[in-house]
Amino acid sequence: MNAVTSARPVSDVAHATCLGIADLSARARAGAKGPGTAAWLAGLGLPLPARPNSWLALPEGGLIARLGNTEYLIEGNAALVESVLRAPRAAGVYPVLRQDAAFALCGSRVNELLLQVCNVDFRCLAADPALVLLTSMAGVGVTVLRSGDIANPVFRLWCDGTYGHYLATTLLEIAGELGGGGIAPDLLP
Amino acid sequence: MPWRLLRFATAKQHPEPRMFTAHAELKKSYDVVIIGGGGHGLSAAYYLGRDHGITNVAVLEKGYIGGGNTGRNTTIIRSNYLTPEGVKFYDESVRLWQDLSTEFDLNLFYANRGHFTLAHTDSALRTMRWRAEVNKHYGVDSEVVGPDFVKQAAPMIDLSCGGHAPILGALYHAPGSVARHDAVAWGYGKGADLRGAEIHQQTEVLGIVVKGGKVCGVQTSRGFIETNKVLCAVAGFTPRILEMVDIKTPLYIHPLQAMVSEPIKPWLDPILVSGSLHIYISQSARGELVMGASLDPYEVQSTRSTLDFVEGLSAHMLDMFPFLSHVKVMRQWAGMADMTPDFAPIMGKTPVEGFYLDAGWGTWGFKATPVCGKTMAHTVATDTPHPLIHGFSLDRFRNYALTGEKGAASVGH
Amino acid sequence: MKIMTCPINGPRPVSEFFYWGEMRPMPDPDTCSDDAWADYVFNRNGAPGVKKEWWCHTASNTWFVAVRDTEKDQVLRTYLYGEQP
Amino acid sequence: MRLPPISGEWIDRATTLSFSFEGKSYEGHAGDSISSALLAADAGMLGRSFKYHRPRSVLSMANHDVNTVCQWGERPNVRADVTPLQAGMALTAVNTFGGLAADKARHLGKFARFMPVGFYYKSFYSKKLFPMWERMFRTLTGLGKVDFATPHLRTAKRYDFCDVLVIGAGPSGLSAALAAAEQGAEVVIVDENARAGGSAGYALGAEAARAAQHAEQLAAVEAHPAIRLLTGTYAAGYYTDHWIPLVDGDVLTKMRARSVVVASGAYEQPAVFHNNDLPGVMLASAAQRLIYRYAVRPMQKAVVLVANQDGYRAALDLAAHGIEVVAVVDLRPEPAAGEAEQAVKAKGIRVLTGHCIVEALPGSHGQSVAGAVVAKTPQPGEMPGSERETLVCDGIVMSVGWAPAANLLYQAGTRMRYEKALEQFVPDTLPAGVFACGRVNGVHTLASRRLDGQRAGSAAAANAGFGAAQAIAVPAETESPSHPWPIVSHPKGKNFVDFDEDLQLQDFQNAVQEGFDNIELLKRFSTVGMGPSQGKHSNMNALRILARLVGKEPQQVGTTTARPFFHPVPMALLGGRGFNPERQTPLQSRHDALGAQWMPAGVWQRPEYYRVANQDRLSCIRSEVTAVRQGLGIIDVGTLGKLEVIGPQAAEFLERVYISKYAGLKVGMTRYAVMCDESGVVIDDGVVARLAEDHFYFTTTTSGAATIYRELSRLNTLWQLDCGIVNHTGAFAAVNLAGPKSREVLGKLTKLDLSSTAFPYLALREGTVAGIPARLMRVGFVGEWGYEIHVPANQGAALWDALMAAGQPAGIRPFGVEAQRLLRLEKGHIIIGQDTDGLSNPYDVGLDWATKMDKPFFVGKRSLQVIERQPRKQQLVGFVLGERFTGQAPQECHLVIENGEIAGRVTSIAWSPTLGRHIGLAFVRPSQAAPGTSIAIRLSDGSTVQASVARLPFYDPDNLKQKEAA
Repeated sequence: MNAVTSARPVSDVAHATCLGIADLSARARAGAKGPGTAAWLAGLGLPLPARPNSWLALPEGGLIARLGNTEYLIEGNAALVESVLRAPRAAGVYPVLRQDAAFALCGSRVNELLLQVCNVDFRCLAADPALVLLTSMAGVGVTVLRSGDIANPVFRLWCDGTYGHYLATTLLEIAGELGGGGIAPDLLP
Repeated sequence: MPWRLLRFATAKQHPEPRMFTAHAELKKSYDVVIIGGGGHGLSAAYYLGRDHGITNVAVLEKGYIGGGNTGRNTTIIRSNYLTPEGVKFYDESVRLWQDLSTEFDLNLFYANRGHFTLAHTDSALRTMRWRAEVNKHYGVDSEVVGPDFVKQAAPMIDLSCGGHAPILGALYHAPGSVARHDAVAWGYGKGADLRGAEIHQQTEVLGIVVKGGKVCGVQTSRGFIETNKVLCAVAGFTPRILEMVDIKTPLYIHPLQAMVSEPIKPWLDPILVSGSLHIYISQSARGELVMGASLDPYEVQSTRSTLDFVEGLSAHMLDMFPFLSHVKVMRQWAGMADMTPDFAPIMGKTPVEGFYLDAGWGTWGFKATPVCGKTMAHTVATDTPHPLIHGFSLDRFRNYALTGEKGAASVGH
Repeated sequence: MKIMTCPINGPRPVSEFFYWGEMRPMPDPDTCSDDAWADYVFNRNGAPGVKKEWWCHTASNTWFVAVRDTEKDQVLRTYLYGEQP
Repeated sequence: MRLPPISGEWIDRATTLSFSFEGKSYEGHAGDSISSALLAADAGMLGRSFKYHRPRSVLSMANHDVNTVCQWGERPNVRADVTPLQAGMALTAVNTFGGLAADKARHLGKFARFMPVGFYYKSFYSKKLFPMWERMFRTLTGLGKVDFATPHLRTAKRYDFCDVLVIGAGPSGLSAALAAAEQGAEVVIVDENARAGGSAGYALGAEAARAAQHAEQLAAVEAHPAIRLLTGTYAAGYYTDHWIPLVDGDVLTKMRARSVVVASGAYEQPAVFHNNDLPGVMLASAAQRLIYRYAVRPMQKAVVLVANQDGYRAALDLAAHGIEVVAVVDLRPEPAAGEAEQAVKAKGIRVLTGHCIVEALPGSHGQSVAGAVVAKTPQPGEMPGSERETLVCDGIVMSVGWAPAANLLYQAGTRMRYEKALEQFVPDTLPAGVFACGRVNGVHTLASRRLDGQRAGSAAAANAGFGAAQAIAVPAETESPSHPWPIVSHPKGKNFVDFDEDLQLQDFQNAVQEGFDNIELLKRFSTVGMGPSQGKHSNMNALRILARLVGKEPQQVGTTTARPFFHPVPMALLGGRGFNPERQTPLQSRHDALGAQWMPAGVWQRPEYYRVANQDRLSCIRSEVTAVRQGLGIIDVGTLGKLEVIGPQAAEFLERVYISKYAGLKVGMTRYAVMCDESGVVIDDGVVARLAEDHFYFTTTTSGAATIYRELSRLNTLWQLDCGIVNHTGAFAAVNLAGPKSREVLGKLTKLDLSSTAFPYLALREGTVAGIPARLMRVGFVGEWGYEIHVPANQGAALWDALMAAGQPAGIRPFGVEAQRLLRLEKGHIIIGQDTDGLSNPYDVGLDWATKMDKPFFVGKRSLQVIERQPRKQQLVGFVLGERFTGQAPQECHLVIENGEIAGRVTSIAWSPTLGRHIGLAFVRPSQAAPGTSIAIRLSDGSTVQASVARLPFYDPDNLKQKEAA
């Protein structure tokens, strides 16, 4: 799944400054939910976000996000993800196959893009960068968090992979109007 | 120029009398008390007098006549229902509608425009055929037509609907009409008044007295009334009245919203409905586009408006009619729709003797105004349900014998 | 737009939610009469008032209970099923 | 005529814009509105009225001059009073027949006596003639025209957020914004005008100090970092929880605020007298706007009708700009001597107190004012005395009172009360978080408005969590800003109350006489306030008239409900982009490459069939069917709902939600699954597969995927069983590889033992296909040996490619939804939603075998216990047409007729290429259900076709195709 590639213009530094959208769908990912999941992941040596709907950066790169009370999304290096996927499930652990479309948004006009597609005040993510938001964007359920530094925020989005093409097309269309477009992931701040 | 207008010009004083007598006091007792001065209540009062000679009737209205859903709907009249019960009932209504203006000496602007229910999916098209065949079986003019026919009747339509909901065909119902909704209430009010019924506005029902399972009186904001027969015709307020007599029903109340555009020169003759895009639209005699959509998604017992409604409806309107981009929405409003699980009304007698129910009108009450008044008048006068309303009795739910108008709404794979 | 507060995800526009309806306790199907069962299946408390309702925050699939005044459309409180009050 | 430059004017004299109106060329300046540019060019009449086609011109210059709306190319109903002039505009008046000047309908006014209020209800309704009259009405009705070539404009609708939203950037609003921002709130202030300031910019009474104060305040707001000032932007409505759509020229912004300050001011109200609609009669605020904003001299000799200090101030503004004020006519016998009044007298301007204007005298063609006839102000409802004086003038300016612009306050649920001392409705109880200040709050004196704004802004910030509300006392007004009865009867009428609808004073008397004697009925019968200005200039006078006619106070009469919108909003702004979310399976591009013809399936698009050169739709579908029956086919079934339930009570959960049994299902096996709702109606079906004792993988219908998952989640929230449900609908790609050659082809790609003993019919196996981890199920929906193969979505395309390549020698054909429908029909399988409807229970559709009434509980069971005891009403059966049938075949939903009555309907029908005849499913009466029974199906044209009930399935009744020997 590489939803953006087909529709995007050539990646470009100017887009990254103004409004860049990178497709991170190909990153390795694992998920699980259920009352036993926290203990199970801790047993695998993963740090756990303390609050529901919050996230942590993983020491080896990548991140772990707690979605609601008992669901977790792990995204990061392939070896780590593989180890989670291979670990036998324990009682109260319901593995979730993560085949998300995943994006990262950056640039000076990113806020204007978000205001056109989402009815949530993302100022709260500036105030509390550990927050994870599960919300709706352009009519599609998404998970959103904010990484990057204060001056150069990067908004990470995940949605059901089958909505990926639609969401990417929609975001890129608006980004285009705002002077931005698709970028390669290495151009993210 | 019609002679009637000459009279206006020659008379020294405005020559028109009151349409409805003002009554300072309530009487001590009435043969029938009708709760609700909307189209239905006034219609029942009218037919009680006209067909059954029952004139000692009070219509109690807590606001002003026609101020509920009668004055809030999008005025569409049709009989192309799905069930035999529905088709026969509404067909009789359409027949009655045609003569009302003459009967009341009041122009209801009953305008025959033709009615299209557009199909955007093959499953919708199947349901249209089902409706058409049932309709024809009972002599109702109804036919499945192709996109070309739609295009002919409304050449300006974008048949692809923006590319994501192409029109595959339609159910065409030639008798489909619109009428000036407020005037319907006034006409029935005028007719009922002439036959002796009393219309009491700003009169709220506070309680209903039931003794030994029989109705014996109504407590109002203006005093107590003795009566042995009460007809409840209050649409979205029905559950509040039913609490007074302890009757349980499947009714649930969701708002139904509508909006009108600024007046523009008429361009749209037929009435168009699209289930997939959640649109119904006609153009009024004032040049306004009158537009409605589906029910609000959750229960609210008030008539507040929402912005999402006008946003969604406008987006879908533009899918079908892109050229309306600059046309402005002037006003929006809402009514409270009293819904049933099978999308058919609840009419007839109830477990409380002398308490008659006319409810469950959801989004189809306006078009039933004449036939509902007529059949309920019969039911109240004779204490026997009119043959046309057998399928709509309250006990059908207890008996798992639903009248499946909702069947038309099932979705395919 | 109306704001609804999900006990897990916080205040959100009501468009993010799915309304199921009033919570209605199911009678014991083995002992109740046909009429009592039909009453449960079909009949509703259609009158306005403060009702306990099932709502779902769709983006997170979180079901919860909202105590809502259906006349004023005012949400008095929300909580996870089984957690309160 | 254009005045010499005026300090603060909005026009840019350096930029001249050419435009045309009614075919005539004009020039205006950047910053002009259409109306100001036309009046600067002395255009006089700008439009005609809706009903009588009387000449009309500027009334308010405040976005409710409905009689001067224009057609601008594809844009109908452009408000000339406020729409910025643009170069090259080609404008025409709306609703004229032959142009503004020569309008053929201009004589309609002569027939006004024939057309009293509601006249159209009293005639035109004979059954025969109504269609003719209706055509006539439809010709006359409406304002501008739509142009069918107008494109669908997709606009960038957006959301926004702030702490305090201030609506109206007049003196009170600017004060409120500053006060709120000073307390730390993020403030947005909006104003519909091109520039901020409101009346502080034009109601000056020729006092330079006022202008200076305003400039200072505005500079402070513009410089404040926490304030965003949005001009040219109106708040279109108020919705629950401080949700306000803000409309500028191109975009709708949905603003969510923590607090809202309504500083929307007031609409100046017209006086009602004979010919008060002539071009040249206007509100004082309109004249002042023309002068100070656009440097347009509205007239040369003015009579100023007043009832407050604002009116005297207007007279001073006129006089200061070279307009001769013939007289100030004050309705009040003893006005309280205010500063402006003193100044007027000091200038030697004639003041007639206790006088009214009886009528305006028309100039040539009724398109201008030639004079004003004044008399002593009569008692309300009486005619003025015969002592009259004619004042020669070419313009009449009215300043007799105000109506609060309280629309948003009403929409927010504010309770208003009529304040007798002010002759105005003012907020009585405001909803939480909503604040009002300035004229809308009954505060009219300039200094008080600023104070009131400060009070409201501070309180709004405090409500949003910033600082504490300052206690500020606002002094009471010293005079009533509004006159209680600015209305003068006239025997000839034409004293207009509602300019949109051409309603005259007499119309209200007539309506009340006919029984329309409460405000809501009056509105509906007379249509007062129902025109595009929505009563901004007419509701208050209508209410005063009604109150007097029924002997009540305005408070008792009450107001009509104010509904959105404040000003009408273009549909393109409301519609925005129009988001239409669409799901795609991972195989979308593969289908496209193969020539898929798409069909919508809920939020998905699915291949209906694959186009083949030189073949029509039906041949394509039939050849796909044949490929599956005789060789090999493959279909994308990735749209099916794909769920898992895991945990010790997973089996118990499925037992409760499906009508069949799953506790005893062996690991590695699958079973058909049907779901009912609580009333026993069939709502969904699928297949349940057991992966482990505590682990099930199951499918739902495409349309049910999202809703079934949601409902199951609710049920388990309620039941609290020890298991969890995971929605994997989008995470798995899935195909069905079906046909006699499926095993052979699959065998090339997997190490799994595909023998019927190792992998029997209805079994499930996990393994790899083409190296891809997969779940395989041997299902028989289409009636052939086949495998449903589910793999992670990101490997779906690789799976498809591998299967297509491996299947090539076997002649593999992709098949679409239509072929699948036909294949399953041959096999007698039902489709929920097509072969069932909103009332079908399992017994109706032959699922008795699947309905396990001996289970302790499942959703719908208790209702089915009742239904089971009732006589059957209908039965779904198979039927066939004669083998040699050649006529027009029935279609789905054609009716089954028995003895002239409806006995049922066809739910599925197709010509089966396999059986070489028409086969179908139909609901019939139970008495007709026996195989061999002849049934009559009626076609759309009324003819009937005989069919005979047949045993199901039509194809492979002994299921031999699933057996090894096949």
